[in-house]
Amino acid sequence: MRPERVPLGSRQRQLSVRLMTSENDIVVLCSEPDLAKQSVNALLAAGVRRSEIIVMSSEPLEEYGITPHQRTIMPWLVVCGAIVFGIGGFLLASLTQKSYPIHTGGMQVVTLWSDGIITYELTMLGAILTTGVVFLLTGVLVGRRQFPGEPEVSGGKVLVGVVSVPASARKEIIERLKAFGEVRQRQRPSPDLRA
Amino acid sequence: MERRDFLKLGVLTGATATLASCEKPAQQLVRFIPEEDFVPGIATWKPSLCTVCPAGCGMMVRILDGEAEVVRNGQRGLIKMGLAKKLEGNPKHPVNRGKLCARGQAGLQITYHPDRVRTPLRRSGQRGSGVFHAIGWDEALSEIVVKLQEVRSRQRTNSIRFVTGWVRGQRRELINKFLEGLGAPRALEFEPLDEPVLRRANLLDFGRPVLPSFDFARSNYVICFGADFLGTWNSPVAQSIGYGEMRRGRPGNRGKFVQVEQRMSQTGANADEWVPCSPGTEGLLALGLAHSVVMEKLRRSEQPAGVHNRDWAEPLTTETYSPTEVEKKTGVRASSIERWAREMADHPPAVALIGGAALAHTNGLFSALAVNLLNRTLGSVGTPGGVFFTPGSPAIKVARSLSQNSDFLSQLLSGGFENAEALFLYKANPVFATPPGLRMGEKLTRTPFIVSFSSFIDETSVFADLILPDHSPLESWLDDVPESGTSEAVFTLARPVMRPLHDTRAMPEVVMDIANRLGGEVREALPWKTFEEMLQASYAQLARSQPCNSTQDFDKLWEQILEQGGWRDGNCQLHLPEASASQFRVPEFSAPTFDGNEQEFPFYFQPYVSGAFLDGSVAHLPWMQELPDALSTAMWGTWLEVNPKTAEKLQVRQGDLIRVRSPHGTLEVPAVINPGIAFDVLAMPMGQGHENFGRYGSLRGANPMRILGLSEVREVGALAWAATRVNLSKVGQKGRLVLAAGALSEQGRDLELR
Amino acid sequence: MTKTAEQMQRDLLRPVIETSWRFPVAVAALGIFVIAGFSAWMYQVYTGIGVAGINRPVFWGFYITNFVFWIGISHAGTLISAILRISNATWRRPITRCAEVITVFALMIGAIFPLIHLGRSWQFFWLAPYPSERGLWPNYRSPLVWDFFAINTYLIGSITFLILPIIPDCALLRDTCVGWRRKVYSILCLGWRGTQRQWHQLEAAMRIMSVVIIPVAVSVHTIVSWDFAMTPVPMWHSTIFAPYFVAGAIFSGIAALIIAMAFLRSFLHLEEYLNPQCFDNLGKLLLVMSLLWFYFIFAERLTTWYGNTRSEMAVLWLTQRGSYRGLFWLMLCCNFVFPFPLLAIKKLRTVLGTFLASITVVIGMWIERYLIIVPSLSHKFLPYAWGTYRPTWVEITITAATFCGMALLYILFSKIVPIVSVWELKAGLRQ
Amino acid sequence: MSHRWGMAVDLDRCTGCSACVVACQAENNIPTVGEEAARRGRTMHWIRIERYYEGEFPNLRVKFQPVLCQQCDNAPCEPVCPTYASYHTAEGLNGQVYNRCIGTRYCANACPYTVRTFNFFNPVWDKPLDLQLNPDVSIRQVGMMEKCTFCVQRIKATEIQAEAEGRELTEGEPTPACVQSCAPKAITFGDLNDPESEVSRLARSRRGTKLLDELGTQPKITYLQRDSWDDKNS
Repeated sequence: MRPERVPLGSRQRQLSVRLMTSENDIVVLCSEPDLAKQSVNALLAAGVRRSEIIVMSSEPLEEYGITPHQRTIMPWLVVCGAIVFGIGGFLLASLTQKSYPIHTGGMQVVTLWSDGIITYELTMLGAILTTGVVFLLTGVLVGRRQFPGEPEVSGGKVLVGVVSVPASARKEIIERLKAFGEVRQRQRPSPDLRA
Repeated sequence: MERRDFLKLGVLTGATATLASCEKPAQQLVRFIPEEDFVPGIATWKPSLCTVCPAGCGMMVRILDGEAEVVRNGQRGLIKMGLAKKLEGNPKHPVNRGKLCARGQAGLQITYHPDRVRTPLRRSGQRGSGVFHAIGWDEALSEIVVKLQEVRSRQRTNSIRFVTGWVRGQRRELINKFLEGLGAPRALEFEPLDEPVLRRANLLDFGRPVLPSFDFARSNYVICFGADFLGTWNSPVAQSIGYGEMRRGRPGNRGKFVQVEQRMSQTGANADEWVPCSPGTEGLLALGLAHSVVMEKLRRSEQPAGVHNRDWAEPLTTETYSPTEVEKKTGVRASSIERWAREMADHPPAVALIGGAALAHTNGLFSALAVNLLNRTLGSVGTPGGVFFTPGSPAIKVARSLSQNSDFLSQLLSGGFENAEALFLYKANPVFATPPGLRMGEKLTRTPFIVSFSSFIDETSVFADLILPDHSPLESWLDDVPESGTSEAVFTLARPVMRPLHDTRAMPEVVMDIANRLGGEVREALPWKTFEEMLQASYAQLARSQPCNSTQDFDKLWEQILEQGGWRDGNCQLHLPEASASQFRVPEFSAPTFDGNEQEFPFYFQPYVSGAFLDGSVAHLPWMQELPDALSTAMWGTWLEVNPKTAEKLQVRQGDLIRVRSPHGTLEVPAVINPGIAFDVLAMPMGQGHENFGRYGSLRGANPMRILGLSEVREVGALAWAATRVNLSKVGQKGRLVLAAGALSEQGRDLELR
Repeated sequence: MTKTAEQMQRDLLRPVIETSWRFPVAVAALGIFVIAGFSAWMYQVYTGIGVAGINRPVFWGFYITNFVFWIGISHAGTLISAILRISNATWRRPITRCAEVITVFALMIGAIFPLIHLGRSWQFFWLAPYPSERGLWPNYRSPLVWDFFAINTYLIGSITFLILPIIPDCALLRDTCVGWRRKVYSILCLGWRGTQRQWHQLEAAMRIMSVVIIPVAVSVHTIVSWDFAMTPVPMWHSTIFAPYFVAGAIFSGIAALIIAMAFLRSFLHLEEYLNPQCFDNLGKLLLVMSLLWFYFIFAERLTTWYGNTRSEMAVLWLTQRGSYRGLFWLMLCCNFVFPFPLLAIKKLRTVLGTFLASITVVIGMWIERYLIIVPSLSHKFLPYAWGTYRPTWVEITITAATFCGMALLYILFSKIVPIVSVWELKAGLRQ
Repeated sequence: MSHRWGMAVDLDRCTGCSACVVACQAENNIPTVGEEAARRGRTMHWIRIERYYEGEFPNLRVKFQPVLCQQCDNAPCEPVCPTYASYHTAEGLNGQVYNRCIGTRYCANACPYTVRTFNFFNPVWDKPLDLQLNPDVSIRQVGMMEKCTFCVQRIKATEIQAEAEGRELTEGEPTPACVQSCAPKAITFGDLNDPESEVSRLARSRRGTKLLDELGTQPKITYLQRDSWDDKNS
């Protein structure tokens, strides 16, 4: 089937976008993670790209390796946030002490030992805040409406979906997915219409 | 609303917010035009004198302008005026040399006391019920005049009585002149802090019935029998100054100090050696010491000053006063007696003094004479580092009642003071400070007409028909002639340092006014228009009498006197009469007797003059109430001091409420465990237990006077207030005891490390 | 576990969706106490801090005791669940959330006490670093300022740590509930869909948080201990305080967790989920901490006794023989003598056994804080200035109110969010 | 030359008469708290006379030890204050800025001498007792910590006076109320930077000790210990 795969991949899709036909998602609701995995493989076999496959579940299924392990840059961002806050904390402490230079109990004005504590706490605060923010941005808020889920997912079903399948390929994909669970087609206004 | 409240509201809920805004607004008052001009915020210092105790210290008063609520010709309003802010000693005054004791400084609160009598009062309820209503001065004075005229018409003026506290100088002079004019006997004096026994002894030995002064600054050895001379006795500030010099004033020469007493006083707490001897035997111990000293001196063939004949020592050398004999009665080890005698002989000048409870036994006079004798054998009478007498001046009499017949207390004891027609009371509170046996209250109730000049409604003035409030000391002209505490004649004079706050009048002015209204010889007796004039006259007389000052123009001198707060004269020293052999006699020991038998009442009851309240005359001052006692560290109440061992035996714990019973009454007070008191002695401070003395002083603690018997000091007729026996039982609950100290000792480890 | 995912989900969501009569009653009862406590505080603010029993020299009393106690309790959750997450212990799954909830609420309550304790509560914000008109910044040498930073960090951290895993459960509720609840949860779940990417990010975030939160938690109670250790007060000025306090905190924290679990178990019928195994495991942990605590107090006392300085011995004997001896020995029993057998003997380490042990431990740990603070202050260096301390009704009311407040918050929370993490449990079920 | 105010307390002179206590109370507007508060240990005195019994009856001695703020060079109360309410002044005093105080009472715990007092309520002076208040000293309100200031208002007054007259302060010119009132001259106040001053001389005395010296707070008050009479003569 080589000749079909190419158009399915790019050109025809772009065409379809240009023609502003409404896009169509196909989802299958598998009752078991294993079935989900198989269905994903089936889709891949059908030449659907990984980026066009979405798997949803009401629990993490990493150990099933349904989708390959993705890298996340979250830790690095967190480290950066921590460093920024840490420096900020140290500056806050030392600069304010300089701004009101007062010797109490014969101690020097800027006291590294105690400023160290402020620095430490703010470093940790930085790490925590960045984690939270990064998670919200990358994990939850970004791309929320692109692909709505199905209520059954919360019921324990695992949803495997393909984003905007061109009319031509639709039939074939549905055929392939039937084996793994209930298949649904969903109409969804195209991104350009939304724009 | 104040900023504070506003800030609060940041936190408060609406409900409480309304509460905050419900604060009563300050009532609107008229503003008077200031009567004096002052620089705002700049303090001026004016001389005055302290009237809290008989020591007669000179003061400097710090005056700053402020806004006061005052009464001016009948109307209450606000006025900017100079206000006394702080009392300090007058550096120029030879008695206290710029220092002032705690009580003296607290005297400031007398002027500003919220419970001061602010207008003349007439009694409207029963005698002693304390129900009064305000009246005008004219009304009050005319009432008195009418009464006196009525008495005069019945020729009963000789039964008019005028009882004062300790009052010296021209105020006393004025009162006596007034009474003289009326044909009434001299004013009676009531002074619980006085030492009549000592006066009598000094009269017998030195021909001078006054309290002694001491030159501690130069003495190397001080032995004191029961006198709390650093706390309350005689002239404490002057003596404290001397004591400091005696200890550390002379490099390399630290004087020794031995204190003999049954209950460790604040003074005793500072002693190098503190010695409890059995009560009433202080005199014997003194004689024992004298004996040993004489023996020592004979051994060294020395003679004390002022002794010429060879057999001067004869009467003392008898066995009866040998240490071993003395030990039997006093319970003080013979060895220590001998040691002290030796030390005293080794370290002249050595001086002995006696006072307080030691003189308040039935044999007090003996003890006093014995100590005088000891001083003589030590040769420390009228010599540097010894005992001497503050000179007076013939010009201004040390106008103090020195004769027994003007001592109110002894008159009461001798059954005098009955059926007085009219009674004037000034600075005296006999109802509080006399034993119940004297029935002071009843006597007052029976008196038909009582006028009090008191600034407060106290136990005595509550019986008065009329209360004519005196100015506070800071508001009035004062003069005083300190009786002791200095080696030169000093006459303290003070003009008012601030305007009167309330609708009060100075006692002298009132008396003069009465005299005027009465007319006749009374008016002649008091020719002056104002008390100031009278003072001026007396000082003019003084100036004339002094060759040194006679050349000076008087007005200048007067100004100078006012500006430095008095007048001192180093020239007119009075020399002591030589102690001749005839006066050098050994008093006969007479054992003390106690009220109550030993079986039923096993403990000696020893009241003592409170460091904060003296005899109780300053118990209404909050500063004094909250001042921790030097030794018990107790505040806001009274307590009974018990030896730890005794307490253990009776299972009495710190603060347990205790019932103290004497043949004359019972008291309930909390116990304080005091390591510094003899096993068979119970001590209790005077000054609390007021029924009626302002909001701070009333109804706290108990008054030891209430359970005292009426035993007198033999041959003196003074009250022997340490001669009562008591017993003790637990009530079974805790008493009201507030202690500042958290521990008795430093736990056997010195906290300061080199 | 026999139950299927669906049953499990139903069981765990039931307490949120269905409301028994117990709920309003409990809320009302506890609410009254909380209100009482709050009014007591307002009374204190209005009248003056003097309505509390504190005095000279005992300037710190019940309030600081409660402060240390609650901050200690707050070490239950986060620390435990973090450790368990990292070590990936499967039995953690049912308990992590109720642990983390304890942390957040205990911390909030604990953080209030310094404010209650202030002489001028209405000026509390002067502790915060902000450019004020007074041109004055806080003094970074003061342990109290360290507290301010540490507690804030810990609070934010543990809230994040609590909220992250709640999001999927909210999504779950969004899909299960109807009506207003659905609306609420669809907001709360932030549009969670459960894509693999989201799960992945969540796991990553939780992994990071678990690593970060542990040192923060340790630092918080360390700094609380330094509030005392930084001052030259007998038996305070000691280096053992930091680890001693941290250990004590975890100790009391675990105890609090066990108590909370025991209640949830019976009231919300979660017997199968908060099962004896959890209690058994936590019991073992508690046992370890009890031993550790005993080790610390022994070390502290022995060092003091051997050092034999007058001022410290005064405090040592005051607690062991003096007027505080009753409390001291009670504390020792509550923290060691009672719980040790209950936790050491396998037969006794049941739900009831661990529960009882935890009760004594919580009481004991409160007393411990009291005995650290009050005796030392009442017997400082100069014996003349020694004093005593008696709490007043204000302090007692406020203290009681905070315990009720804790319970109240806990109940309300378990009404909004499934107190046992559903998705984590399901994930556990798969394995 | 800058001053470093210090004090010397001669325990051999001190008689425990408490004049200093009242003098301080009058000078610094220190309120009385009443019986109930006093029982709770809430008296406000900035200086107290510590009384310690030594020995057993009858061989008993008492040590009177006036204790006030030691104005430590290395003061534990200062670093712990979160709001700089307690700080170190240029002349080496332990300052206390009442308006900055939020009442954590931390300084009072840190102070080993327990000389800091706290306003548990707003101070009350029944009218007209308020007329005695010293306008040079501010009234402290509820929730504020306070303590001995060495009568800083008096020190400042003399310094300003001297400056106005263009001269140096003379020995004994600034005098705290307690020193001024002490009859046996037990308390000496002066400039420790001036080696010739009385206080410096006493600070060098062989009897000189520091209170709780082992804590290293470096107090500016020297306590001269009592001697016993006999060993002087042996």
